[in-house]
Amino acid sequence: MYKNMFIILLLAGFGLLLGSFLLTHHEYLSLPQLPAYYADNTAPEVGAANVVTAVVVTYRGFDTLGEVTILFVAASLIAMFLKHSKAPRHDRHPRPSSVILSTSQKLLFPLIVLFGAYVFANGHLTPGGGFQGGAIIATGFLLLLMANPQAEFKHGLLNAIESISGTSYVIIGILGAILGLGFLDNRFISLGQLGTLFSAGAIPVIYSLIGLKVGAELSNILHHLNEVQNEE
Amino acid sequence: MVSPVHIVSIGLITAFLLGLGKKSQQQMLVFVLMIATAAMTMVSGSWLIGLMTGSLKPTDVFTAGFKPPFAINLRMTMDEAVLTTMVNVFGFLTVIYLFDVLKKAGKHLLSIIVVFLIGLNVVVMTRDLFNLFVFLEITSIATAGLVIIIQDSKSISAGFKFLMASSVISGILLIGIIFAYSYVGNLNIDFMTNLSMVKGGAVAVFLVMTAIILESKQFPANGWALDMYESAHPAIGSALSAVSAPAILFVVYKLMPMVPENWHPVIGLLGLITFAFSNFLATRQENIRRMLGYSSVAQGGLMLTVVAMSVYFGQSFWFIILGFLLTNFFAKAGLFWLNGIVNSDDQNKWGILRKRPVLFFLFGVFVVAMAGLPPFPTFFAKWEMIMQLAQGNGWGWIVLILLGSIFEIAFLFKWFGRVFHAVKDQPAEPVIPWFKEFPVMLFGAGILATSYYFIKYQQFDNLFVLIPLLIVAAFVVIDFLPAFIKNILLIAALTFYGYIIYPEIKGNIMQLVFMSVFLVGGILTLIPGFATKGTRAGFYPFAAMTIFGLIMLVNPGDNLTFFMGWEQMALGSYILILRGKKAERPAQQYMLFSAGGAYLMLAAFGMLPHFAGDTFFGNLSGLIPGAGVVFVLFALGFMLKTAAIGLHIWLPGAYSEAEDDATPLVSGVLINAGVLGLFWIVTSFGPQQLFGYDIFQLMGWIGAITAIGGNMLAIYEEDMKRLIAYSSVGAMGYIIFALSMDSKLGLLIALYYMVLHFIYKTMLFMSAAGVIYRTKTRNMYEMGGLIKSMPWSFIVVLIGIITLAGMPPLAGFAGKWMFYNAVVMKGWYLQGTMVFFSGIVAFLYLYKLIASVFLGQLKDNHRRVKEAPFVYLLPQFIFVIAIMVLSIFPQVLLEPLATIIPDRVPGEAILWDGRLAMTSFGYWNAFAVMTTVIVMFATIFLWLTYHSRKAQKVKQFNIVFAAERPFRPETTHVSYNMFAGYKKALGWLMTPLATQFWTGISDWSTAIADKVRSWYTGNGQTYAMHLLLYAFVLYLLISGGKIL
Amino acid sequence: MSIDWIKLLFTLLGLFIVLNYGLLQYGLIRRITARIGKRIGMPVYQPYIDLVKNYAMRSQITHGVMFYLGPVFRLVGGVGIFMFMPLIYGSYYWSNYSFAGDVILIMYFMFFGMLGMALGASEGGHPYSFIGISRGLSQFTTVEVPFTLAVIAVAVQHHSFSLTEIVAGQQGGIMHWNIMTNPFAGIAAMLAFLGMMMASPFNVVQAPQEIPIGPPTEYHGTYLGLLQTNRAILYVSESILMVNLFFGGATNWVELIVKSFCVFFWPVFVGLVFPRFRIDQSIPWFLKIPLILSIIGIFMV
Amino acid sequence: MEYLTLQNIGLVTGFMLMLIGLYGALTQKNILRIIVAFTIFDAGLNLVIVALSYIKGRVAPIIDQTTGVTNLSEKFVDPIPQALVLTSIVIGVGVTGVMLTFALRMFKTRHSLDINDFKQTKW
Repeated sequence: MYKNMFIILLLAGFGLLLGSFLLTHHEYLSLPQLPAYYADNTAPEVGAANVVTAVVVTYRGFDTLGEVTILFVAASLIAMFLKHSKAPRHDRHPRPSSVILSTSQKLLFPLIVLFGAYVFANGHLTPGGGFQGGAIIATGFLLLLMANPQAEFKHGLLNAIESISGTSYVIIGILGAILGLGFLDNRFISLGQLGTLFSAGAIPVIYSLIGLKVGAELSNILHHLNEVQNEE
Repeated sequence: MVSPVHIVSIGLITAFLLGLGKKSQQQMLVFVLMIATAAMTMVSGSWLIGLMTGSLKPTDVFTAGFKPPFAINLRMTMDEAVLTTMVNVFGFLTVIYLFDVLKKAGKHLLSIIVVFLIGLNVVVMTRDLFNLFVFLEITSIATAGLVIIIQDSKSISAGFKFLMASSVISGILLIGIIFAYSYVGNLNIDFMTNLSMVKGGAVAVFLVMTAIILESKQFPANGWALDMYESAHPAIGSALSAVSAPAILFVVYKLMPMVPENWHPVIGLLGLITFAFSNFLATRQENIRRMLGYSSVAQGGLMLTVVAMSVYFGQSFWFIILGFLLTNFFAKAGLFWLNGIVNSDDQNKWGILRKRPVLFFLFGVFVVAMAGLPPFPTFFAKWEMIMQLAQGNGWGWIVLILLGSIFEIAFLFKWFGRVFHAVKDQPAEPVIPWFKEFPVMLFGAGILATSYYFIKYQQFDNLFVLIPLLIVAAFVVIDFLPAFIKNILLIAALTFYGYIIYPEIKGNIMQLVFMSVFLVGGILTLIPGFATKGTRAGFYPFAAMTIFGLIMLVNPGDNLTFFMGWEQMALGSYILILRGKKAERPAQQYMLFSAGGAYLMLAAFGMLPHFAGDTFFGNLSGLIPGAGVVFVLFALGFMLKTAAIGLHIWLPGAYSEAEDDATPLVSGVLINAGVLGLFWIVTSFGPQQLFGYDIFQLMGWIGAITAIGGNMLAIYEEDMKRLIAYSSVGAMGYIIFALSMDSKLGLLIALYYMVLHFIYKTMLFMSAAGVIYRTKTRNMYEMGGLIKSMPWSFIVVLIGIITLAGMPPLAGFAGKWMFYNAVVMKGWYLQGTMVFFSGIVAFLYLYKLIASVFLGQLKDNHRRVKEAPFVYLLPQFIFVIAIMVLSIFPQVLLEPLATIIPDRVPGEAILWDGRLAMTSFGYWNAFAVMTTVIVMFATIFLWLTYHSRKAQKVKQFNIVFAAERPFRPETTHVSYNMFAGYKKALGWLMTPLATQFWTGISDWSTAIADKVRSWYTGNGQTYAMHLLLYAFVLYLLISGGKIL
Repeated sequence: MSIDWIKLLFTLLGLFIVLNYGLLQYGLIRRITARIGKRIGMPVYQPYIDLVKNYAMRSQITHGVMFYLGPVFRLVGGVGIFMFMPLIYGSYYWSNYSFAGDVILIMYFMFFGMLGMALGASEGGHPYSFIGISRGLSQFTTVEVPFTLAVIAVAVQHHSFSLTEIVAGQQGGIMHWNIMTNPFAGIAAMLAFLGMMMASPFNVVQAPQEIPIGPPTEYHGTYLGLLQTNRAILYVSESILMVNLFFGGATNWVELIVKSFCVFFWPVFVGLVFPRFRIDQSIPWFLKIPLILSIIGIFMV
Repeated sequence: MEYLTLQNIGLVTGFMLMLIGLYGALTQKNILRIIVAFTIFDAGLNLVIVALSYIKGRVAPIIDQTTGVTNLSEKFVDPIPQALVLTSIVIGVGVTGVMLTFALRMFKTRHSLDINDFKQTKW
């Protein structure tokens, strides 16, 4: 009990520390130089309608590469970790999923994947992007797994998608360095007309690759977790 | 030139493509990984070379083609080039080292490794705060992945604790970054140097900095890291220690410009506290990996200090940090890898290494390098650091550093000693695959090369430093040769060195005297080595190191060279001692006390410039007012070597357990180093006060008590070598006393006695070695009657003890005679009497020594014992001749010695009138005494011979024995506990206060360490709380309770 | 270096006188001791008879070289003390070889004989030799402390270690003797003298009763002769040393003999009155009263 | 000075969530609950980030017909925190996934989810 009291005190102190931020911080009245630059120059420089996307994929593209890497390394870790258990696999006989679930899954799965693809392909125009799209695709797989826990995926396919899309991403980045002005520069492909699908240079390509990669990775993670569950 | 960003792209493409691999292609995948890491190494390495040669300029890489702050930029300067090269080389070697693991582990692990490396590379290179965060996270997750290469419950739970901790840390970091952004409106480090000036911005700086500091595993919020070190595969531990930690510290360095100036000392102190405490706790570790973990954390703390104080250190910053960084990189990685090779956390299992001389040598190199002994970079870095800190009066800092260092030495050398002696029960020839040996060897070469450059950079004197070091190195290389050849070579090397050094020093009698003692002593003590068969692996390099270390002490006047020589001599002699069969504990004690003394001296060297500028401490004017503390530190340091009472407990063990023929070197010759130092401080500082008390007075008492104590302890020894060793303590007390009289006569006595003690003690130890060599025992009560079979040894011992006792007509009397005159002139009657008393007490053990061994009843098992080998006797008789010459013509030595003593020293000197020595008190003519005695002796001897010309020799038991005839030597030879009556009367003086005191210190520190380390409960939650608590306390420390 | 042959002659003559004096004195003391013990005792000339007999003995044995050399060392020690000591104040020829060294030399020369004897006896392999020697050495360490302090006190007082100088400083009547000018040091030295002479109560070293055999038994014939010669010379020499240090020295032979006889009689007197100390009793004894007295003595100066 | 702005509400809520998350992480004994607590902590953190990008009366930084293409810096909220929060969320997902996997394996080694049962390495 004393321990909890102590923790509460500690957190209260920590809260005060955070709270001091409220005293000194002021809401912006106008954007500082950097975001203002992004707001004003995204369209001419990068050609993306969605400024956030421009920031994510181009200006701070290196972060995004890191993000992808994080998901990749997390997925690899999970795969490595869970694959190791060589326990004899005994069949589980879960209660079959309801008719509604299995039926709607068949209906919805393609739609969800399609929607995901739409979200990442239009990332430079509308809210959304590769991560969001990838996550949506992964929900499709989640639905699949829920409807049929015993389902077998083609690991190879997912892995291939993941690898190829990841590699392509990096290669595009290198192309940016060779053909454009720097690593991950999107402008080595023509920027096109602002607001159209084929605009903003390499952004849609990159975001699509990210979407595929994220989708494949998250699905892989889900699948691995499910497999382990099957082992239990 | 390939852009540094391609380190990342190469790595990532590899990582992603590995996913395509099939299980059956695993081996190929490993090779792909190898190639990739090699390519990454080449990129960063080519930048390093380019920047070093100047063909490349430091560059910023703009990602996405926008200038900062609009996009993320990576920087490649010398700093980054060094670090990324370190990371990538290390990665490459790790892949090789883990070849067998990776072959089985599956492709995911390969990806994780390469991602880990990428993460570190970018952490080093990036200039964007948020990008830094992202890649830190990558590194963290990859680390978690690496920890579970061994998937046992220990490593899994350690990994979870790590994840919890890193979640908390990254939370703190992220909130800090966000705050920072909200205050300055961008995320580039170079554009937020004014952050702390913005109102409230200090909080952001604080949060970011705290997170990074926590990430660098500072005590006491580092339980998670320790658990990880303990449970992870050694290769991973090595990665965490050798590359992760430096990368994080580099982040600290990057962020330092935005940290307010007045926080620097706080952060620095945190690092030092970590250094001191982690090393302290490491002393209690039996588990090697955890111990290495503590050590890694400690090194990290030290480096954090340097980094935090980079502004303060200014010019020397790079020198210091590189010294620590590279040593930690090579040595720690090497040690972890060796751990992997041995594949056990049990120190006793490490005996495997003894079967592999090269690996064992590297193990020693790593340990020594970690411990900060010369000639390795840490030594120089530590020296420079202490000097710099001392300039700013950072005494508390120095104390912490030195404390930490002594603990470090404690556990490192405990380990080393254990391994050195853990030879038993090992498999005949351990199978060690090449890919495990290769990285270790490469890193061993790395640290040696680094040392080479560090020494070169310092521009030492060729003659006094470089040539000796080269000779030592040469003996390491030729260690495989037979002992006989190496002995000849070393003696030749020493002779040759003497030949080339003589013209340099012939003008300076001080140097000449000590140099001759060390060189001649070195050569003569080596001669008995000819009796050894086989290769005697590992002896000659360290004998050379010891002797040349001593030689460095007699250098032309550079504090660093002196200190380096001192440490080198300590190290060399430590190994020589350790080589003895039962020497593990004594050697450890020796090392600890040596190191303690050395660190006291180091502190003194730090203080010295405040009083004397850059002058060599031996060349001061003798009128340095108010330098009492410096003097005391120096004096303590030197008196540890000369084993003043209370500080002497290491000596008997160390001297007696050393190899018998090495003992003369480590005792008779080496102990003079302490005398040299004491002589120098006494003459160069002049009288000093401490709290208003005259230090010389104090030293005089210490000397007197030491003289009595040493001799008293010697009386009750049954062990021949221990007896002689304690006698050394007594003799040193005599010298300390003489020095502290600070009069012309006193100093002369000290110098004279130094030479004399060197001669007779070396002689006695050699003679003892000869006896032990033949009888195979050191217990005197097991010997007896050896005069019949070893008459020459007997003569040597007889001459030795007559000299030691100071009986006329031999040379020892000169010392006694001067001593009385000096005491009476000085008026130190009580102390003088004590020293005199100790001289009489010496008779007891001298008698015991010679009588128990050579006289009395010959034992049955020694009936066939032969005289000691000729090579043992030869140097002894050279010494005997020297004593004889000195006895007849003491002025040969005394007159030159007197010229060494500076004029400022008060008191009268000896006046010489031909052969008559005079003071205002007394007079003495050695030649006349000698002549008279010889004439008397000859006359009486002839008289006796005439009368007993028909004397017949009788058998051993032909004695009149209470009407019985004894039939066994054991029952007739009275030796064991010979001075029982004396013990009964004065035994209370022998209460082992010193031993009790040091044992108490040891027990006490053990208890404290156990208490402190129970802080690491092993519960991940507790660890997470530690992190928050640390942050909060740090906040209070920095802000002083106010809002930043 | 030219040798002053006349001086050598005088020295040898002095040695001869001292030897005879020592032998007679020993006989006399034994006689007195016996009378006090209600015995008749041996004739005064008995030491001469012993000496002659021992030197004339034919059967000789030896245990080895060191055994052989032991008595030589011992006698060299005794003669040496005599040789380095000035006998008669103001006389060049009776000052022996005191030009070679001062009182420190004499003090340390005492050890010479002791050590040699100890080693010689040890080689005989007799266990009692060891016991006796270990006791002797033990006691000796503590005897020397007050004695040395007293000597130092005297040396400081006269600002010299030279015996001649010390004697010179005591001329001019009994009140100038050191025993009067520095009574503490004098008494301490006299107490220490008891131990140096190894008479009762400090004679457990030789312990004539408990250890009836031992070194003297192993050493017989000529060896014993040498030892007896030494005893005669050494005891007288030590007495003369005390005379020189504390009793004003002597300006002629009569004074010397009277004074040294009185000094020598002091341990005999004590020995007759007091019983013997064990070794672990005698050691602390010397470190108590004599030591304190000598310390007072040294600070009186 | 207005304190009850939308941004401040967001910030305070975020801070509170963070503290709650931390409290949970430090006091709960069940590993799964600890993980959940960390996700709460992450959520709070992300909320703080998003709240910081808010400027009253401005729109999301996407160019469309309503915004036009000029003077955008006076119409948009801050795009940077929005980009950052995306990264932060993804990292959070990754870490949570990894932690859950660890929890799974920890349960398999000891058949317990009590954090106190995993103290094999200490001191």
